[in-house]
Amino acid sequence: MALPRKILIANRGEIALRVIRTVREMGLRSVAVYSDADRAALHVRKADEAAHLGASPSSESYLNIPKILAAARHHNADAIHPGYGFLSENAAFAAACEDAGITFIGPSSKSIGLMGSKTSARRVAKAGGAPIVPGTEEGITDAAEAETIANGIGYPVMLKAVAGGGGKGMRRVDRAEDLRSLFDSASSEALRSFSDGSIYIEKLIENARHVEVQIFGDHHGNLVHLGERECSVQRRHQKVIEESPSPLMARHPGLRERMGDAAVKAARAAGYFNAGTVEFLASDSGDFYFLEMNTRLQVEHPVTELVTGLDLVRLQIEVAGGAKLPFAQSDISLRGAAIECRIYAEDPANSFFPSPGRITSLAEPSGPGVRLDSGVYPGWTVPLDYDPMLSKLIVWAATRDQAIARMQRALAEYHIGGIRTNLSLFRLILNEPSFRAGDLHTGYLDTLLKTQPEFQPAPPAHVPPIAALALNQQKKQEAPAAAAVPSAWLAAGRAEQLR
Amino acid sequence: MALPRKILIANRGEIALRVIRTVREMGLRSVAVYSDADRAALHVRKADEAAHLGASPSSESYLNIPKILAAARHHNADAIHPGYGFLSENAAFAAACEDAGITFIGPSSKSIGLMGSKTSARRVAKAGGAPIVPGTEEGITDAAEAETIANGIGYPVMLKAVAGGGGKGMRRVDRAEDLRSLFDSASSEALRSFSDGSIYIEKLIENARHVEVQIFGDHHGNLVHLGERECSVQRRHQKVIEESPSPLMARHPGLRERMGDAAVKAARAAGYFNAGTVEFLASDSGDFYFLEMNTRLQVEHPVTELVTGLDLVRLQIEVAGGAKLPFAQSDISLRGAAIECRIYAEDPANSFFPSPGRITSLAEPSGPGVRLDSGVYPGWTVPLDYDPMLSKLIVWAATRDQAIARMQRALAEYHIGGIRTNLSLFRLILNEPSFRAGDLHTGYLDTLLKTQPEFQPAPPAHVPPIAALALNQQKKQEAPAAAAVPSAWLAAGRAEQLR
Amino acid sequence: MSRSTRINGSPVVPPSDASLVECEPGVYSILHAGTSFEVYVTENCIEVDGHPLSYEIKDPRQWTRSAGLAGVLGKATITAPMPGKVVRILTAAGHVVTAGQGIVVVEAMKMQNELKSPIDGVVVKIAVSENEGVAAGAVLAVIEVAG
Amino acid sequence: MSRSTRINGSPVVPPSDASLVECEPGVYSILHAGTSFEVYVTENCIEVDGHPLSYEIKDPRQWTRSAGLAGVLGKATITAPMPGKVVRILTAAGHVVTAGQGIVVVEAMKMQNELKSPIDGVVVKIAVSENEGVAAGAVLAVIEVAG
Repeated sequence: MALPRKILIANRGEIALRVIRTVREMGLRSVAVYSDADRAALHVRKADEAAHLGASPSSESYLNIPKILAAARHHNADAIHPGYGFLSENAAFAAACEDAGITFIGPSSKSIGLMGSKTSARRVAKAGGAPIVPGTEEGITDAAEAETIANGIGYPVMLKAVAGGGGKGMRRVDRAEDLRSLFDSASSEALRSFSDGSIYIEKLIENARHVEVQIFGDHHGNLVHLGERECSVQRRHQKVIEESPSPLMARHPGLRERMGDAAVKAARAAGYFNAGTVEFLASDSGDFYFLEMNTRLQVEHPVTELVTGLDLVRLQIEVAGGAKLPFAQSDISLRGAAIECRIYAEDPANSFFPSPGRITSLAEPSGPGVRLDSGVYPGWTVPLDYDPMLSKLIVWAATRDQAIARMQRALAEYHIGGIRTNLSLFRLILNEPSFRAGDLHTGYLDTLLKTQPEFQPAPPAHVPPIAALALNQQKKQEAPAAAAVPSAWLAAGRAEQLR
Repeated sequence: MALPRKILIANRGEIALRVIRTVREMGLRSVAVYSDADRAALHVRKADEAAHLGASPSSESYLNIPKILAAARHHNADAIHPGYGFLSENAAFAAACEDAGITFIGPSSKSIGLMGSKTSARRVAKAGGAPIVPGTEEGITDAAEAETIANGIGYPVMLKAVAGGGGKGMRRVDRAEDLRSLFDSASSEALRSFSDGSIYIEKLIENARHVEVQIFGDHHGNLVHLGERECSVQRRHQKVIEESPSPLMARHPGLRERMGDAAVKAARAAGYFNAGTVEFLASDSGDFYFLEMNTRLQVEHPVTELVTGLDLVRLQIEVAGGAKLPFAQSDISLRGAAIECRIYAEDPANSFFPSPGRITSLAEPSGPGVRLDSGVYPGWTVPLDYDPMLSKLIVWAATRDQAIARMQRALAEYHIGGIRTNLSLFRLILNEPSFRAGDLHTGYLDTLLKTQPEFQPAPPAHVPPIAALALNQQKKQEAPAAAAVPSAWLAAGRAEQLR
Repeated sequence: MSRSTRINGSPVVPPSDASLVECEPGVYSILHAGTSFEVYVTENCIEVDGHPLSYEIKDPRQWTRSAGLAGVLGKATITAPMPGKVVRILTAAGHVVTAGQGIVVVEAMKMQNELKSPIDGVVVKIAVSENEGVAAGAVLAVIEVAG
Repeated sequence: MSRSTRINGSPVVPPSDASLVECEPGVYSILHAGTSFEVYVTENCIEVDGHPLSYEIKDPRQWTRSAGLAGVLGKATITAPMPGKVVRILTAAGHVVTAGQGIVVVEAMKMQNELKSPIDGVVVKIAVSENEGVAAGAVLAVIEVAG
């Protein structure tokens, strides 16, 4: 086991570029992979080497294990970083890398297998001593059996697909009489999405926060936690804003240590090494329950990097190369506050419908305390084949209040033209007194959006005339271009006469 | 005394924008000022309000005290931030603000007056107990008197303009027989530049480092230091790269505290409040001598911000509003390492000649640990009227080695087209084993440039064909545009026939 | 001038005493009454200091619009904004719907997206069926103003 | 093809088996033999992964050059790259100079800048005097190849 020399990044978009950056800083070589849709993608431009995988559908490219391994062999890559999503939590892929003698930068295939299924993860975590939400230990496919169990747990309950992710196959059930129909719809959605219709049932913790703990282990048995992230601001069970530290910690001295300890125990029970995240539901009173484990680098890892001062990707690569963790638990300290906004190509004014297409203009925020992990550039056409995330805007400041103000400043500097984005959503949330007070729960955003469905505030009265001025100027300039095409003038003249 | 509500920034370029950003984050309003050349400058675009000062020459705009005060009154600004350069160390300007009832965000005019002259500053610092370089306490204009003094101090000596700055009126004298002619040339240069030909003489500390201490004081008598910056990489006495911490500190435990203490004493002797910098010469053996004090925010303040986690501009504004320092000396700790490169529009291949003009293309670095404080945008024409600094690229990482690697990565991502820049200079320096080892002194870069005057390394052999490929494609695309102008074709055809 | 500029649906007269400069293509710095504005003009939107605004220009020589004008002719056609798969149909031909009511759910880019009626009216036609793949621009449903 | 491309002064033949795509105007992603290159083409320079290269194209239809070709005709004219003030003249008419030798020092943008001879030769003319203000493009000196 030794530090890899050349690392293939089996991913795309911002996370591929983020990994490439650290690979370069470590003096190692990077290999990007790409589908037809991504030939001109930023991660391909910025990598040292690049390998074409195939057609645009993920099954032909980023999810295609044989093609990715072939690319790694062709480029003599001795390690693969899976990023997040795609194959990152696929035990078979990790095993295939192991078999091919290629270092998989992540946990063992065995750990992924143990923690990949939610029911198995619950068993492992429980055995490790982590508190878990009352619920089933096995997946269920029979609605009648589900009804019996739910009655035993007590309502409200959550139904969740065993193989699930991204909010698919999830249902909240408030009353016994709704259980059967909701169970059936969850199960069929799970079957459609994951080829596995089995569902588990959990007690629903009302107004719960999503608080997760970053853990890190090496191959020598050392396991630490790197503090928590609060990810309670979610839309349809998808994280939208993440931050570290969680505002909950200031209210409950010692809670971070207790949660960190529980997370480390759960990870240890799975024989875990490399980066991982243990997700908890936490109540305002400071109780917490194991939710699931993500056996990979998390989208929101930058907030942990900013408060701990660590480069988690560097640490992943070093640990995968056999290095011991260069610190003990007592060496870890958190400084200040970090917040991340996930910038998506989607239209908040139209039910958050995805808005792929060409980015015609782009102005990116920078300056003090601003980190932008982006995967796009002006002129790039956001493909419709993948997740519509464009970038992650992350800020750090000495306090949470200052971090919020900094994020608002950075958002004001961010302009993305040509496609719709959710930038305005963040302007809404960051202005909310309840968000600013840190009073969060996983239903927070859905509730907010219900009360403010038309959340684009009307501009001040002096703004539209300014817009009109710029618009007139723009059209004046476009006119001479039209003049170069005489037939267009003739057509316009005719149209005018017809009026 | 209260927190200002609206702040006029009496400056331009990156520092104006940097101040505007913090002003916005504090929920206050910003007023930019601009000259004719700067109507479309980034700081004007990004401010809440903007006031035209006058014609492009600094004397008509950024150095014109009545115009700036008139703009502040017209916009109802209750405070002025001077940035660095221009009027930032002008005691008369600070006094004029005080008289006009406008908060000057900086020290008192009295402190500026005391520390603005190098000889006066030496006296104050010496009285405060700071070690000073053996030399004259008064400016001298007579070469014969200078010769007597220099012989007493012992060679080599440095001649420095009393009113000086930016390397003007400075001469190194190695031998007694050179003193008179070098004194005369330094004195006449000083007279030309500062309308004051007086010169002071100091013992030259061989291979000295430039190490400076950031200090901060409030109006209630609290004064702390915020660690040091090493600024030894200079070209013609102008800083080029700055970093914090100084590599010297790891070699001399306790040195930071001793230097910090000396800096605070010097500042206290001047009745100092707000941000200031005490510059020292330091030897590898850990001796140090007071050099001068800068009574303003320093260009290189971001490296201190990154290692301390403080926003110095926010602190300046708060303290100017009467707030007490929100921390004591013991609360200050440094984390990791930060490095700054000053990106200039100048041509390293042509004696660093300034290269103003239009920026035709721009790609800026971002991602983990990268901060860019820039004052330019694609399409901006760098005016020839002011200092040619474009931006400051600053990185932070857990260790100095990692920060160097990160800076190299960020520099590789930085493209500025249309004008010449000194980006290649940083690629040279950061690759140097002696820089990487932290073996620095103020003559370091001038020596390096002497040994490597043609420092642009030849590209690898496989690179030129790639360049040719892109070039041919570019010209292919430009051809159709040319086709639209028949006379150009005819002219080309004729030229061909003439061959 | 017969040109009329509508911003966010209302006619607007630009100030005559402002300073305007185009900094980058489509990016303007405007100073008016001492205030500084940064304006981005794109094909479908104007952004003034982060406020997104829709616009229309009526001009003898040009007709540009950015706001969807569905419904003005008494009829709205709901089309797929991108390729995807119809996963659910929430109404049927002949049903009365209100503006904002969901009509069809399309899955695209790994997300389910509800397409809504822009007008109050009657569903004239549902042009697709569940589980059908649809191309960008494909007509999904047609709604007509009632009466 | 009679077009010849010179990169850093030498003729170069581009690879025929590379994949090229223009990502932004003047910005290319090129993949060749598995390696990824990012190339910026500007009016006066090509940058390949941070390596700046000068270029010339000779073409029946076009003539583009970026590298200063001063001297090819046996003569070099040193001009002021920007407005400034002549602060020092380092040689005189009739003197023999070598390529790289300083000829005139001009102060501009708060800095003193030494303008050098691009060729070995003889100073034919010094067109300015000390303390003289000069406009951009003003001729400062002329050098001729000796012999």
